[in-house]
Parts: sequence; structure tokens; C-alpha cells
Amino acid sequence: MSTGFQPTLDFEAANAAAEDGAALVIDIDGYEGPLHVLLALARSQKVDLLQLSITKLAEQYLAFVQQARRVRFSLAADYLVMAAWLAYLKSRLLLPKPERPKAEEPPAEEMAAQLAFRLAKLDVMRKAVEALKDQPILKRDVFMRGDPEAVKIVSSTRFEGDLYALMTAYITQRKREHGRHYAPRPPQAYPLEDARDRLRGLLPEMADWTTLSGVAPVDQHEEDPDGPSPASYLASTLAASLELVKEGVLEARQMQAFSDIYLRTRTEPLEALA
Amino acid sequence: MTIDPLFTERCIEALLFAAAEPLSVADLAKRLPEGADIEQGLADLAARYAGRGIELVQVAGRWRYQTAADLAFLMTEEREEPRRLSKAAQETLAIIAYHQPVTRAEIEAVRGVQASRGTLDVLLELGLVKMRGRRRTPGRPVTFGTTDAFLEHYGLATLADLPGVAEMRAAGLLSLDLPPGFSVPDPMGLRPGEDEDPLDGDEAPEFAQDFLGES
Amino acid sequence: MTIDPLFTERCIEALLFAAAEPLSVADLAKRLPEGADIEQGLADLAARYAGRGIELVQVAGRWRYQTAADLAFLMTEEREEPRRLSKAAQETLAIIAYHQPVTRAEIEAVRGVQASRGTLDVLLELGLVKMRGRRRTPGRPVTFGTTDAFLEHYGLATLADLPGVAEMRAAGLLSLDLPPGFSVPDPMGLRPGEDEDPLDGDEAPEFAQDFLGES
Repeated sequence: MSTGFQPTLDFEAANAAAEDGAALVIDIDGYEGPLHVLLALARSQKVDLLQLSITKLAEQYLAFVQQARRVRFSLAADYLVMAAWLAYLKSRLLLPKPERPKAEEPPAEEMAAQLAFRLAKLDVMRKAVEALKDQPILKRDVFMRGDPEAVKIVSSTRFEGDLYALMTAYITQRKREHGRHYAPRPPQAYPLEDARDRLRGLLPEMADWTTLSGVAPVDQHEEDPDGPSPASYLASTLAASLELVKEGVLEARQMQAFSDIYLRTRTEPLEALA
Repeated sequence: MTIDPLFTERCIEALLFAAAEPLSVADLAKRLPEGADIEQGLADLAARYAGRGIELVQVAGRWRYQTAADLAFLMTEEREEPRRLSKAAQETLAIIAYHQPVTRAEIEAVRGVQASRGTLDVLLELGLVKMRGRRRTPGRPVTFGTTDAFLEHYGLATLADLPGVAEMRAAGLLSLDLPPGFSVPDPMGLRPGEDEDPLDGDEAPEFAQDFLGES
Repeated sequence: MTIDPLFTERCIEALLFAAAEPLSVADLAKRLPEGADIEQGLADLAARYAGRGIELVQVAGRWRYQTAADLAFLMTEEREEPRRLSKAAQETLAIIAYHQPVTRAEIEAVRGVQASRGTLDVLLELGLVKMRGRRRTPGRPVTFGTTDAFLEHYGLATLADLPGVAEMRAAGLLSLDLPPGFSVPDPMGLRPGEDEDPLDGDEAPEFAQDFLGES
């Protein structure tokens, strides 16, 4: 329980306070909305909620809002709308009745009765909260067997799970689905430039015929799983070797289709061959 | 073959005592010899335990033993720190319990405030409240109701055992449908009774429409 | 000050019932009002319960209730495990409910994991899910949908009553960071026969496939 205004606990004080307009200790956070304030005010009138004097209630509410605004400047809009409406209702109740009521507007008395009815409804629910709290509550007032025996008797057709669980299960998956991205990694290729540079560096050592696979860099997949594949090393080295052949610094030969390719540094200049 | 009523009573006693959760008559019937008068046995047993340190009670249509409420002071070690419900959550729970099935808009109409996000969530998560279905009105809003766990928590046999429910219904305070012609401008923009069909069909919506049309 | 022996008896009764393990006289003395004759209370209680379905016994110097030995046959009957849906089953059920008619491959696409064979079987066995028909696409995969038992369990009148995006948002399940275009399919969106064929009689396609795979 908050220490907020409790008119039911201290009727006389609250009533006396209501007379001189200081009905409420202003506690905006203690009231959830205009209806809750109205109910607190109405209770201090000590009458049947349905017989309530709306004009008196309106006065008290307006005073409350006035004072509350002094305490907290940014008073919620709902409080002010309710204040305006109450002022309007009060004026209609006080004014002499027009001979022909305007269409679309129910009589002021009826509007007042509706408000009283709503307050009675809210009041009865707040009493219900108290009544429920007075019930013997499990694990507070009453206790089940502390050490049930091992037998569990549960009918197998019953299973657990409610709609909320179903919705939660659905949404968690859909969220997961959206979080999942397919990002294919483009295969790493052994750059042709690197292959050419490397092959040029190797030229002095390649006086004898050497197989292409012997020249290509060895598989580095172990150390660098994301690195180029062995096929890429081989392919780039072949392409580079063909370029070097064209430049005239390398010789290549293959005995027949699909057999090994051999490479060797060209010793005679290209022109001599031509 | 007739079954000794005392034997039936003893069997029920043992089963309920050993079980970790409340048992229904059907649960008991499955274990007991055929022909045993279980209803009678439960009644005998309840009478036998009346006023004892432990009592036999019916919750959510099932039976369980529990310690007598007046001995709660002894149970300091068994007591669990209860999860405290906020005032708003308590009020919302009460409205759902007494008005079910009830829509979110109707809860808000009674309270005069919009239900904050967390309020219903907490009740749903605690399993005190569940979604029941949909109202057959435009928009088909979801309706809420209480669970068996709610009844078990508050030690209620059925919803009819909610404190004061009969008086409230007699006073017309549980009807979600306000009398015809309701037109209080609501700061929250909620007008129960205008777009709502009555829950139990005890107040014909046509009447409300006719009334409005006349003026 | 003397203490009513009956009150002592009731206190002991409640304490032994609610305790998680057997209690010694010293344990009881700590909780009971001073001056209570605990030995006498225990003796009275033991006498009261003699021959009942539950009995008060002393084990290793501590006291506890236990079910009568001759009723042990009640306790040893088949223990039915509570049916709690596994997380995987719960999730699969949710997808089938919202996306039906849906194929196994589509379920796996949403879940991001392969549906284990058991998961769907459990749902089929519980009668929550059924095979609806065959999709008119290459391979003619079997489609799954929910059953009437599913609706009954969740208290839904029709599939159209499944909570939609609005309710999910209201329940705080949908946050603002959802990608644009997120939508929840309408479970009534597809009628059987539109792009699926009904299953032929007693066809059991899952079985056939599994057998082929095993051989």
C-alpha cells in the first residue's frame, strides 16, 4: 500500500478537508487516472456512489487539478479533459432546463448517473482486489505438501501450453529468421600478379624441366582456410606461366592432352628461335 | 461387488496426499477400483478433516490437501517471497476475473486508463490470465480470462466462488454493457456500450440502437 | 500458560505436512509456541492416523507422514508423464498453425533447423496436427495443418481467431526493430484444393519415404 490518500481509512479528516477545499494531498503518481481521483473524492462524500452529488464532485476535482498543476506543471491531458468535461456537466446541471432538450445530447442528469455508475464499477473492482487479497492464498496462507511422494498423477491427454506461449514461440522464430543472413563468401583466388611475380622470382632455379604442380605454391589451406584453393594456385600459376612464355623467358611443354605440363627457363633468346 | 466406503476414503486420502498437484475426480477414478463412490469418499474425507491442521479443499474443480489458513504463522520457512503485483496489475486481474471474457478495451473502460504494456504481460507470464478467444464483434478483439492457476492460487473451487460476485452481478455492476444511451465523453476515447455487443446477450443491442435513433 | 493439546496437535500436523523433509522434535519445538507438549502431540496424532490412508511414522528419530503400506499398490501404478511439449514441438506447432497448409521443408525454412522426425510425430500423435493434402508442386510434398483438437485446446472457435500481428504487438511480443514488410500469414488464406490435392485415403507417405531411406 502506498502512503497516498486513503479516504476510507480516515473519513473524518478527509471529509473535513473536503469542506475547506484541501481535500487531497496532491499525489499525482498515486492516481492512475481521472477516474481514480474521482473515486477517491467521491468516497469522501460518504454517500452511495450512485446518489453522488456530481456538482460537489466537480468542484472538488477542479480544485484538485488546480492544486496538482501547481505541484506538477505538466499535468496529464486526461486530467484536464476530465476537468473541462466536469465543468461543462456541472454548468448544465445548474442551469435551468431548456424546454426542448437539444437532440443528440442526453439529459445532464443521465450523464451524471452514467458517471456515478462508472465510479461504482471501479469502486467495486477495487474492493474486489482487497477481497481477493483476503482469500487464503497459496504459499502465503495455505501450503501444499512439502514433500510429495514420487508418484505424479497427471492425465496424459492434458498438455501444457496456452495461446500466449504459442504466439511467443512463433514470434521468437520469425525474429530469428530475420536475424539470419545468407552471406556467401566469394571464393578467394590466387591473384595473377602474385603468380607472375612469384614465377619470375623462381626463373633462376628452373633450368631443368619442372612440373607445373611442382612450381605452384603448396596448399596453404591448413593455415588459412579462407585462402585460395589448391586449384586456384595451380590455375593462376599456369596462366602466369603462359604469359611468361609469351614474353619469351619461359618454355612450356606437354606431351599429350591431360598429361603433366613441364616448365623450364628459356636460355636462348626468342629472336634466335624465330 | 460393493466397495467398503472406508477403503475408498483411505485410498483417496493416500492418493491426494501423495500427489504433487490437485487431482480431479476423474484422476482418482482411474486409480481406484471400479464402482468406488468417489464423490461420497471426498465428502466423508472433507468432513473428517474439517478443523484439523490440514484440510481438504476443492480448487479449480480439483481436490487438494492444504494447511489450515489460521496456521499460516507457523509456516515461516515454507513461505516463498511472493511476486508482488503492482496496483494496476491487481486491478486488471480483478476486472478480468469478475468480467471474463473481457477485451482489453473493456478493461481500460472500467479503469478509465489505458492499460500499460507491462500490466497484461505480467499476468499472462505468471499464468494467472490467458487469452480465451475472440469477441464476435467488428474487429473481433481477443478476450481474456483467468486460468486454473489463478483459482489454485486464490484457493477457489470455481469462478462462482469469487468473493462478492453474486452481489455484484445482482447490482448490475458486472455488466459490461452500460444502460442504453450512455454518452459520457470519455477522456480516453473509450465508450463501452457503444460498439460492444453485450456479453451474455441479456441486453439486446437493438434496443440501444432504437433508443438512440428516437432522440 | 498451558497450551490446548488439540492446537498443538493441529500445528504439528500442518508443519509435518508442509515440510520438505522429516522433522525432529527439536525442529517442531522451534516453530511451536513455548510450553507445547510436543511428545504428547505426536503421540495423539499417531493414534489419530492409525489405520488411515496416511500414517505418522518415525524414521531415524524424525517424524513424517507417509501413505499406508497396504495402499502401496495405488502408488506403483503406471506413472503417466505430464505431456509438456518440447520447445521444438511448441515452435513447430506455432509455425504450422500460422502458415498452414505448410510442408515440412517450409517448416524447416522458418525454423532454420531440420525438423527432427520426432517433433512432427509428437504433434501428430497428440492429434494437434494432421496431414492435410499434397502441394501441387514438383515432388508433391505433403502439407500439414492443425486439427479441431488444436482449436479446442487453445479455446479458438476458428482458425481466424488466432491472434494476429495487432495482438502480438499489444502483448509486447513485437518490437519496433522488426524489418519492414514483416507479416504474419493468414491461416485461412489457403484453402485445400487451391494449390494442394487432398490426401488419398489411407496414404501414409512419410512412412513410405522413411522405409525407402532405411533400406
